[in-house]
Amino acid sequence: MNYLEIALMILQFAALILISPLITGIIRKIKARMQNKVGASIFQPYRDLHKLLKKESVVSENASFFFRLVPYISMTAMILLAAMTPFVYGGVIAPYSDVIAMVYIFTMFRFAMIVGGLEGGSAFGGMGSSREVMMSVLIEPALLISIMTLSAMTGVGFNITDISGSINAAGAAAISPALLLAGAAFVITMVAENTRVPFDNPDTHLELTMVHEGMLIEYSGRGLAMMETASMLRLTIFMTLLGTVFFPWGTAMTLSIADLALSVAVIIVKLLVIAFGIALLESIIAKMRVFRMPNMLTASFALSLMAMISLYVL
Amino acid sequence: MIVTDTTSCDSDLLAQYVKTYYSDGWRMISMFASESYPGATINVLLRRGGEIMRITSEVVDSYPAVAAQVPAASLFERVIYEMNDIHPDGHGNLIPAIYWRKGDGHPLQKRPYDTYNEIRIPIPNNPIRGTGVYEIPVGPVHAGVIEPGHFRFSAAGEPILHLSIHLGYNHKGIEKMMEGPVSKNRTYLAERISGDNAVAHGLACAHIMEGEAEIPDRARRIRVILAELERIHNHLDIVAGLCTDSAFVVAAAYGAEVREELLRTNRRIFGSRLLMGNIVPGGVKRDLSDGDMSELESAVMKVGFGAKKLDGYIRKTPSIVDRLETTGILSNENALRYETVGVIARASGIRSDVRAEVPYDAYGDLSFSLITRDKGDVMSRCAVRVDEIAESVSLILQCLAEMEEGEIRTDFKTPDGFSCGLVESPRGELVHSADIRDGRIWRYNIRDPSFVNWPSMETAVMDNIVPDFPLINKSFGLSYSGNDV
Amino acid sequence: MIRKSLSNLLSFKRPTESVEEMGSRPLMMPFSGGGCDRCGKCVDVCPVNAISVSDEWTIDLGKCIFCMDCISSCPGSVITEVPAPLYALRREDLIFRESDPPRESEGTVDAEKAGVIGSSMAIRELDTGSCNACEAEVSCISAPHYDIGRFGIKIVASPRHADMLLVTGPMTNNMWRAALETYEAMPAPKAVAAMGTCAISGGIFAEGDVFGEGVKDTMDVDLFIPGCPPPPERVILAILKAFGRQ
Amino acid sequence: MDIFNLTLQNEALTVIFFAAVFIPALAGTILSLMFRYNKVANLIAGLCITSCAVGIAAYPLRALGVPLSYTFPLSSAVGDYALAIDQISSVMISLSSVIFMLIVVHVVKSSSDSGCRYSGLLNVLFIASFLCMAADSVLVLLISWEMITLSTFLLAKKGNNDRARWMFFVIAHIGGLMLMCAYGYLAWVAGTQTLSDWNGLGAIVGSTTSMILVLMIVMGFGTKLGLLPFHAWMPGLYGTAPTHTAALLSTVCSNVAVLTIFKSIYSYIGVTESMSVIAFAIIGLAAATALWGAMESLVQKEPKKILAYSSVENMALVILCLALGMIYINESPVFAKLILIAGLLHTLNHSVFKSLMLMTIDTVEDCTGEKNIGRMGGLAKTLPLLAVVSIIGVFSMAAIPPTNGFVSEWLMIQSIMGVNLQSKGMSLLIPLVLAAVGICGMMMAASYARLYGFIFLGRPRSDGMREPRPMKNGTLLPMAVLAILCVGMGFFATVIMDVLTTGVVSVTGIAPSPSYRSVMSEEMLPLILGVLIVITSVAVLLVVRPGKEREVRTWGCGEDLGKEMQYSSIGFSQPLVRVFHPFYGDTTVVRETKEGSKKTVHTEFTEPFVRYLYMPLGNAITAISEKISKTQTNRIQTYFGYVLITLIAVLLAVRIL
Repeated sequence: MNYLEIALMILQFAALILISPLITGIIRKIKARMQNKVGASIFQPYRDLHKLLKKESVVSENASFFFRLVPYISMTAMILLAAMTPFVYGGVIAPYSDVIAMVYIFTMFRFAMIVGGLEGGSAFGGMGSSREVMMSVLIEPALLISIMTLSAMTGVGFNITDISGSINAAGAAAISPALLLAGAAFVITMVAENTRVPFDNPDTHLELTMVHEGMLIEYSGRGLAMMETASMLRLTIFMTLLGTVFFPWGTAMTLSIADLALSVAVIIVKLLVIAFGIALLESIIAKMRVFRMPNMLTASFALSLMAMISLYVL
Repeated sequence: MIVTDTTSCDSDLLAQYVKTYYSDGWRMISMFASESYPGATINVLLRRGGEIMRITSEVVDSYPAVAAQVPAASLFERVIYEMNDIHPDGHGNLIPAIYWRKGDGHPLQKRPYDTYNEIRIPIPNNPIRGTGVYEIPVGPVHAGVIEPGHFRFSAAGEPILHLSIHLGYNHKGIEKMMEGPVSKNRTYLAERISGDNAVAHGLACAHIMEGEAEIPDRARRIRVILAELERIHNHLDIVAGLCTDSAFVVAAAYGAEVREELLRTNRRIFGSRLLMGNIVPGGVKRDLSDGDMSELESAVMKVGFGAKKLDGYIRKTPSIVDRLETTGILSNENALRYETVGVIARASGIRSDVRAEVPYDAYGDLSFSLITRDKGDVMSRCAVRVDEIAESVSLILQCLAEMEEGEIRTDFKTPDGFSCGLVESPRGELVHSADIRDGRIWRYNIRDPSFVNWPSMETAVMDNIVPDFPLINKSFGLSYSGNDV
Repeated sequence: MIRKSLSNLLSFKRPTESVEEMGSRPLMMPFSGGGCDRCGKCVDVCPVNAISVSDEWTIDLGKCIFCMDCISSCPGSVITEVPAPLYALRREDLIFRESDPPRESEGTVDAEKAGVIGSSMAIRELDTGSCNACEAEVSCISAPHYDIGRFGIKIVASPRHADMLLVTGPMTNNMWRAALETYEAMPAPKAVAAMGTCAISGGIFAEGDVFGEGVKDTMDVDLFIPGCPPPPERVILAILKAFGRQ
Repeated sequence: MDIFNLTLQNEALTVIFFAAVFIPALAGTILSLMFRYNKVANLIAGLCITSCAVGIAAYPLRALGVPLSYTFPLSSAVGDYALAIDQISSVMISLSSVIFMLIVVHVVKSSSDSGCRYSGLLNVLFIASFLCMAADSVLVLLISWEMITLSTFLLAKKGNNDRARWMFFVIAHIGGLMLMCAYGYLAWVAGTQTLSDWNGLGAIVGSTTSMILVLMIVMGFGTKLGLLPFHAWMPGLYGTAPTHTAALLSTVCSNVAVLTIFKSIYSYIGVTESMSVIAFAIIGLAAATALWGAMESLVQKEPKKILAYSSVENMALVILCLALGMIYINESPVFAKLILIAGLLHTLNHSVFKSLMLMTIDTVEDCTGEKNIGRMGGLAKTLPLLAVVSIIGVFSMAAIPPTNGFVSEWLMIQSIMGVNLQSKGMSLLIPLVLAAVGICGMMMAASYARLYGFIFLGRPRSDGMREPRPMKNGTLLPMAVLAILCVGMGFFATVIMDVLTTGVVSVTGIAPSPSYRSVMSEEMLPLILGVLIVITSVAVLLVVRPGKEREVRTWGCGEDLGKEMQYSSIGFSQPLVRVFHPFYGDTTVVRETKEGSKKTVHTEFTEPFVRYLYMPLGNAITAISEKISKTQTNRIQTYFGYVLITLIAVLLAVRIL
């Protein structure tokens, strides 16, 4: 790698982190328009974060050191994942972007959130944590298996950049039942993991129905800013993974200007399409009952399992 | 209307009397103490169809509780105990209604008292214990834009094992403020008992003030229009609110849009979005011009279509139907046992509506059908509301079509005696009653439908899961302010 | 539902109003511009004692419930409807005399607060015993016609996330401790807006079981929004203007 | 180093080593028989620590080329009593000694479980474990295994916990019997009882017999590891026995069992191609056990029981690895190597983090006197250092990078996924195993979040938690060492993996090349990931420094939060219980009192295995044990008498076979 490549890598890594509030802004904008509203500017999330960074933190007197640590753990996890995720051209730390490690870094984020929800000692944080646990027991295995399916399908090992490259190189030949099933499982996982409708309502105002927001209820100021950023990053990373790993066609395979330009254009289109899909999904269905979620998540789990089985059977 | 049918009895026999009337099919609609220092009069208002009667009983500072014989009296006696310091012996469950109180006295007592002290009554714990059972305190500061009230759930996980509702945060002493010389502008205060039911409360107050006075026909029709407009916007708010609470955002936004159009029409024609200030004793404040009438006609028809469309969105989307059906069931037996009124009762299969049973204003001349459902779940309540919107639209159109020229106000003198005003508010049977002595309101009692409906929610949420509570609460659509007065 | 969503997405005609359109519906208040003979009829009919004629004709907009009975009661018909100001930063600014007629509101809240939370504001609505009319109006501000979200303002669940406390109601004795706790739970810099007559002065409930005269006796109020209840657009406009957004 | 090259000196060194290991421990045992003063207890424990300290030298000595094999100068009718420490054993012995030492240090410092008798038995247990890992003759192996069983049985004596103890006793002896039969038969086939001479006996006895033998050995040791359905004693015993006993059981004893299973399958019997059927059976059993352990741990009320089920799950995963290795070894030897390394590494990691967590729980119980997780909470505010140490342990258990728990799970998934099996039927196994591992992992993480959250976070739920006694001086030290080990073994996992490779190669006979690294994803990942995590956190911390902070009351919606008003541990797992309802034997009873205003709710989880299998069995056993307990005199001499009698019985049994 020469200096130019390194610069490019760092650039795309920074871009991935920086656009995540924008993506959230775009989803919110589309959703607002679907509700016949004008909606906030797509840059509003940046303003929100800027404001939160300037505010003081109000911490519960029952909260321990871990409460203060959770935002940092979350941010660290998400930045690492952003570095591993292939975006325009491979991940920044491509040689170390191990898929299993990625899943476990997600677990790290989730675990910190769940434990953090129990800080403070009110009923809401625990309620959020307990629901999150119920969901994650089914989500995480589905996520693991759907990504592992790709690893097994391509047979290039566990490096996500290699997997992405391999599917990309195979072109249309890579489209197989396994890929499509795994993709479907991943989409459900994406929606659930990012606690969006129908699993959770990201805009809810009701303390009794919250999952993700319930765990965030005690955070404020900088802590909240970091947690929000981490959530936005998580969504962007998932969308990017869907776009560059499950359906990677168009992503640059060489470092030529033309390839990169195409890749940038393609990833923008992909992200917009996925954002539109999420916004549409959130607009047309209502939030599920808490105990209907497992059915849906089990479906995702079953899909991912079928994907992997189809790999060995077909 | 003036209540002339009065029976007096000894305080020891009060419970017996009420029970006898109950077995005759009478139902308690209100009960309060009117203090005369020393001593007080307990008034029990009973209704059977269109008949209303009053039982009075002189007490000193305690009497055998009626609740022991007639459970429906339990709530009223709690309030009597707290507001007037008259102890119902053998009541058994005197949970306070107000938690902070200024002074040693009781808000409705007539004798002066020291207001310096502050009394804090702790909120009682839920009567359920066991392994892993915890309490979820919600409120008085809720997460949504709603009024203050404290809900205390007991749960061991998601299913609700017990719910206690503690209200009183909205207590502003309205009943006390209502006392004083009879004045026309009391309706302004009455409207602010529950601002979203301003017309209903205003009407009930006006009915008391008017006594048996003859109200011009045009005013009576405009009153019906106002009352039905209010019903429409309340029902729409709740149906849209159900969509919001289940994150069905597009339909919710559509519902809000339809409602907003109606509120704007209200403002253009009646000068107030929530129709405040339109009911005055003796008639109404504003007349309708021909232009107003045609605007109103097209506006309510649009709202009617809008409500239908919104209902269609809900029915055609399985995810929200799944959410609403079988949630928060209030069985017919429980609805009867708790003597619920209004939409909630009708959704549980009880045919009760003041408009039909004790027609007031122009309702006697109009035709409308009573909407009922029998499942008693959130979906039924939603359906009743949607259908009632259509009925309201038809009522308004009837009024507009047969509107005759004429006066909109009449002069009258408020008679002394015991009056009561019965109105079907959007929430249900609303009762105001007043003891008027020498041109002064000696005691004014407000019984919002929410007051009798709140306890029924405690049973409707049982065994539902905690995250479904906001939906159930929304579908009941009860007032906190009207309950706490 | 898909059709509705997509047609909404692509539609060019939205009910959402621009700031100018929202500003085009003034809230009218009674005011005597002169010629009052101090007969006191309006004082008698006023249900909230907002009018005083002892010195000169004075109206306290913070108490007025906009019933307009004073206009119809005035024998000389000197009281007329004039547009009411949008907001006030101090309680005294809502008292108008014949010599000091209502003007358009000016000035913004504390610059530091406006700087931090102006462009992105999370509102925590707090009902301290209102009659639910203000809540009914606040719940409209996110309806498509007003769409407060487009200004970067949203209503949040936890006071920890909130920047501004939008207080309604006369502050009942039962609520004031909870209100204080909510205020304490918010991270600085934070603002408080008193919305509606009750929150400003206790309004029609000033004689009842309430704590002090309005919210200002419990916590520092940055912004008073008169109205009973103030229509949604006025709440939005007042916030935008007072925080220097317009 | 040259001086060690002389054989004579090396042999002398071996003798010195063994002597240094045994003499202090034996002295401790004898002292404990003679004295009952508490002052002597510390001396006895000190002797045990000395033995452990010497035991740690096993691996360094072995690495330096000291043979470490020794035959006792006395022999029985059936053979010699021989010891031999090979490479893999030396690793196990060293690490187990470290753990053992730290546990004993904790025993001394916390003094919650100390006493002459207890310390003496610790010495016995150490000797037994050491002997078992170092055994080179069947007799030593079986006798020491029996000694482990008996000494833990005696160590578990605390208060009135006879039922759980006898359950353990019975189940362990069922296992012991299976082992005795299996090893007796093997010894008969081999014609020698020297274990190092046993090699590939499976080829002699035929595949069916060897499959039965493998099953017997796995189940035999599985009784201690908690394989279904033999897990039933674990929660009971962990819950009632002294915590340190539980710690030793789940760490050192598990290490012994795993090591012996590993050597028995891969060296003594040898894996042939036709043995995949039994491998499948074991995989199924292990996966079921792991899921069972994960699910049950979520609903336990006592922290120690949570950890007991966690041990069940972790050990099941290790067995799963060992069984998968049996399939891989013929299909793809290099992956067999990888999965065996993963399994052994997980055993080591498990003993580190599990002993850390059990010590934490002991300290918590000691400081607060509270045993029910439903009544705990808020300790992070009052015992912050304990909370810090324990969060590291919890992270490690939940396999959060960069701790050691992550590395072994990472390896496991890699070896499950990376392998390319020839037959499609076998390939179908992969997704199922992966799903089981995935679900177990997340369930256990949930369970650990519950464990940590409800002990350390939130508000105290009982008086004991509100004002805990301060920690005893020095109790933190062993925990801190273990916490550092948790992180260190995560960062430098590669080093340990290399060490384990040598052992795996020598035991299984898989060719040393290609190296396991050739099939691994980036082998330096644990280290690099750890470094990256540290760098990123520091960077985030520098960019977003903690700002102004103000402490207020927890948001309670404007009302005071009473002590009942926080989430309960039962509530936490209730949604999952509801989702996986058929697997839990929970019963919720709502009782209403006569007035109808007061209600009580009782939720109870009874393990279906316990209810339907062991309760009927147990009732019968209790009846017997009550008779037996009459013969107990509570004097240690009597117990040693029993040990002697049992040993003789064992010898006789071996002789007869």
